[in-house]
Amino acid sequence: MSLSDRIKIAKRVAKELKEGEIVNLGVGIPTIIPDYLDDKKVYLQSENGLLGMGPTPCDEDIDMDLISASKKPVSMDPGASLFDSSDSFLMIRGGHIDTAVLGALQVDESGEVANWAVPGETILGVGGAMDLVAGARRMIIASMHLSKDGSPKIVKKLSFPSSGTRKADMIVTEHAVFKFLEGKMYLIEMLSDISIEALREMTDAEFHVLEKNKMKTN
Amino acid sequence: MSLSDRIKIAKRVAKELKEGEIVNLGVGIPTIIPDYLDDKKVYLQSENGLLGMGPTPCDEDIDMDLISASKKPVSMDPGASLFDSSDSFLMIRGGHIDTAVLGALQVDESGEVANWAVPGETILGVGGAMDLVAGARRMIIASMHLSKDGSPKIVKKLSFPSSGTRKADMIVTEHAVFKFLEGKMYLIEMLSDISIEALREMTDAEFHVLEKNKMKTN
Amino acid sequence: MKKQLNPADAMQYIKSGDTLLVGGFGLSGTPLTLIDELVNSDKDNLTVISNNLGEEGKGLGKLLVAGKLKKAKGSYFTTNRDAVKAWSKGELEIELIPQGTMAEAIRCGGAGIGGFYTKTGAGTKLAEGKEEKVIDGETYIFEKAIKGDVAIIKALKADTLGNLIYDKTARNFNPVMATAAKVVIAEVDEIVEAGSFAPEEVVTPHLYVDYVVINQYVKKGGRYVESI
Amino acid sequence: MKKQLNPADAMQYIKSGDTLLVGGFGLSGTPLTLIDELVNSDKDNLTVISNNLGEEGKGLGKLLVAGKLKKAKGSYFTTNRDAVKAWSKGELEIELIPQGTMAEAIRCGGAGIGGFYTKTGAGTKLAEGKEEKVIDGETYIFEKAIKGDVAIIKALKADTLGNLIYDKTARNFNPVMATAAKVVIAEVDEIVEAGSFAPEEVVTPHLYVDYVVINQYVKKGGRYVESI
Repeated sequence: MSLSDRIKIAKRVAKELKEGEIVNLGVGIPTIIPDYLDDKKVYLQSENGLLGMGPTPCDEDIDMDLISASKKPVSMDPGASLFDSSDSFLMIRGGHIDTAVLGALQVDESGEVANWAVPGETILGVGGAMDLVAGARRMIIASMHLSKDGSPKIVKKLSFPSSGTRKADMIVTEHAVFKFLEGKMYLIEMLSDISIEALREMTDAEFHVLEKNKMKTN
Repeated sequence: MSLSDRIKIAKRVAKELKEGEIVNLGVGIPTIIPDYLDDKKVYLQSENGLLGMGPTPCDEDIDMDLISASKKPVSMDPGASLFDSSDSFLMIRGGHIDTAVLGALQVDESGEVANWAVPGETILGVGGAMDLVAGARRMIIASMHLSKDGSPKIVKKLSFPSSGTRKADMIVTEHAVFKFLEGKMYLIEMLSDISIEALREMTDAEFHVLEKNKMKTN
Repeated sequence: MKKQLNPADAMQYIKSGDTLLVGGFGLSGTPLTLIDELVNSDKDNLTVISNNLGEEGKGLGKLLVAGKLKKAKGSYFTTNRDAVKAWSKGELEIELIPQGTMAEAIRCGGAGIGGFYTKTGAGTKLAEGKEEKVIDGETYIFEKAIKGDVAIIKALKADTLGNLIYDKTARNFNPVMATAAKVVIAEVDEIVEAGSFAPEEVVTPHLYVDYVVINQYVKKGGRYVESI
Repeated sequence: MKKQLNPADAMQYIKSGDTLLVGGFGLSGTPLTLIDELVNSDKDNLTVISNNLGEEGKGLGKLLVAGKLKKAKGSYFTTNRDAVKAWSKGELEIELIPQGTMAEAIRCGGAGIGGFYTKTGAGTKLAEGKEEKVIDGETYIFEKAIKGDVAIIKALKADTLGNLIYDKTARNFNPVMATAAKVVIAEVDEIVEAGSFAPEEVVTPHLYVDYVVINQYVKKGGRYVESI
């Protein structure tokens, strides 16, 4: 998983976010998205109880009682607000987060996501993943195209435990951007110079290709 | 309903409240209880969103955005706190109010209370009555012994709509104090100089009399 | 900055037949300016969810006598004789709900909770027809979450992002209503710069608020009176 | 004033076998002093409901390695390898619950709500065996309210009545836990006079708090470190 691939994915997701949106960023690639927003202002919600999360503070300003959901020190933007966990998940589950950008272990061709558990491994953590999947108005999956062992992450049917019946709206990988429209998965954009055939080979899921003149290529 | 009877009832209930208790006072007689607490400090909760309700302010300090649940202007004691309606009823329903002192239209001999609706009349208000009945740790009924038309309020069985299955712990009228112990109603104290026989005549409910040497008489 | 609207322009977000969540306990914390605009608008057939219907000829009481209401859902209407009269004549539907159940149901509506089991009202007339469930030996009744098409609420101040703070007990139902409608319009006395409120001070975070209008009433002798 | 206790004296309110609600998100907002006392006490067989089990050898992580825990219920234990190890050896029961469901269930426990229907987790492994209900076309699962015997929480300051305020994101689960246990012990950095907090500033009103103890840790470089 090269840094340039991660940056490519983060940049492409950043483009998708709209000025003024309320955004919750999952662990991994999503956390670097704020570095690529240029002048666009979005408001970051952190499920441990903060709206208006700002950048990492300098060393002398670090306070471990002002942290992100990944337990990293953060700062607060002007107009930020603090609240308890029940109010934070009221926001999340109640549909008040415009966009959640999450990593995934698998996504299937209907958009169903698996992002909390690996079969056969000890499952001792779920955190806020299922709440975000259930509640965010739009769910964008930001993920490498293949898993570390080279197997497809975008699959016909989930073999990993589902995070919920609510489907993703979009997937961004280092190779391509997919959207889900009426339950079907469409390739809408190429982000690398591989062929669509090569993409199909590394994608277990069936996907449709948006009409050529509407699709962007790298 | 003479003022002196109302004061007698309020004074007797005031005696029942313990230093430091959290108390919610219903409309009518309960609202005058704070005048008879002497040096005892209790904390008044008002269901529209205030803990630490203080006395009626002087005219120039009246602010109709600082009111009681009866929509009368009030003040705040040091250490008061403000909250919204959902947090206020979390307190009430969740068992965090030590004592609710409520008026009643009827109470039956098991302690079941009717305090919101009259049969045959238009029923267009319930307010917070049922929440207080369901949730307060202790419920004291402060009421005149008879209704305005002279009929008993303390009855065998409710003929008015019930406010909930949760029973009262105590009734204080201008004539007597009753407690409910193991589902039975006991006369524990006389507050006027009528005889117990006369009290029985104006009380439809069956009540037991606490052993003579344990009972207080006027 | 959060879109500031003239009270009249706010009316475009309300349609005849809508269900409105309206903040306030009696008149305190009620969006009086927005209600006046509604009275003068062409909207009708409205369902209002609010603790009361204001007072006779004041607040939501005005909307009632203007014939704009189809139904009122709340906890206490007895003290507004106009409401009792309209109901007796069959001109107004009324649905009674215990005050705490109403607050909780609206909070659930905003929180992605479909419904809940409460002790309040179990075994009473207001529980008739409602599902019962015994949990750990206690009887509870099912209450469904409440949502609105539009919430009109009253706060003391907004900042330019739309964060809200409230005035003492004028807070009441306003913060929960701000979470539970598709469109939320907040009437405030004043708009201040973002960053003016400490992060601990904000009661309603800005993500709940769509539009802000300025209250046209002024406070005299501790109560809001019409400014003209 | 609200009863102030030495940390050691607070232990009399906790019994072996109790279910404890313990505030904190990781180590932030965790009652470290009370946990240290528990580690040194004779209490065992405890069930802890907390988002995490602290970190390895820190916070609730200490209580785990001291062998005091029978069961942990929370949302995320993966990062504490001691917890994973203890679970693998069968020395610790673990019950996983989504973070938002946990927060809501504890709030319901404090609110006299028996249970609720949430969208979160519907159709997943964590919903297995749970009642489903379709409300307005959406599938929800039933979750029961959570209560504890004792809550040990961390706040920034208490006033002499027991009103609490919290430090930034150290608030997390503490305010809801304060509502949902028979006995609530708050660990604070400082106790100030009643009336020092504005009524709008209080996050946990004093009626929820039974006892207050003073935190024995000091903050250095932005994190609490043992004072000795």
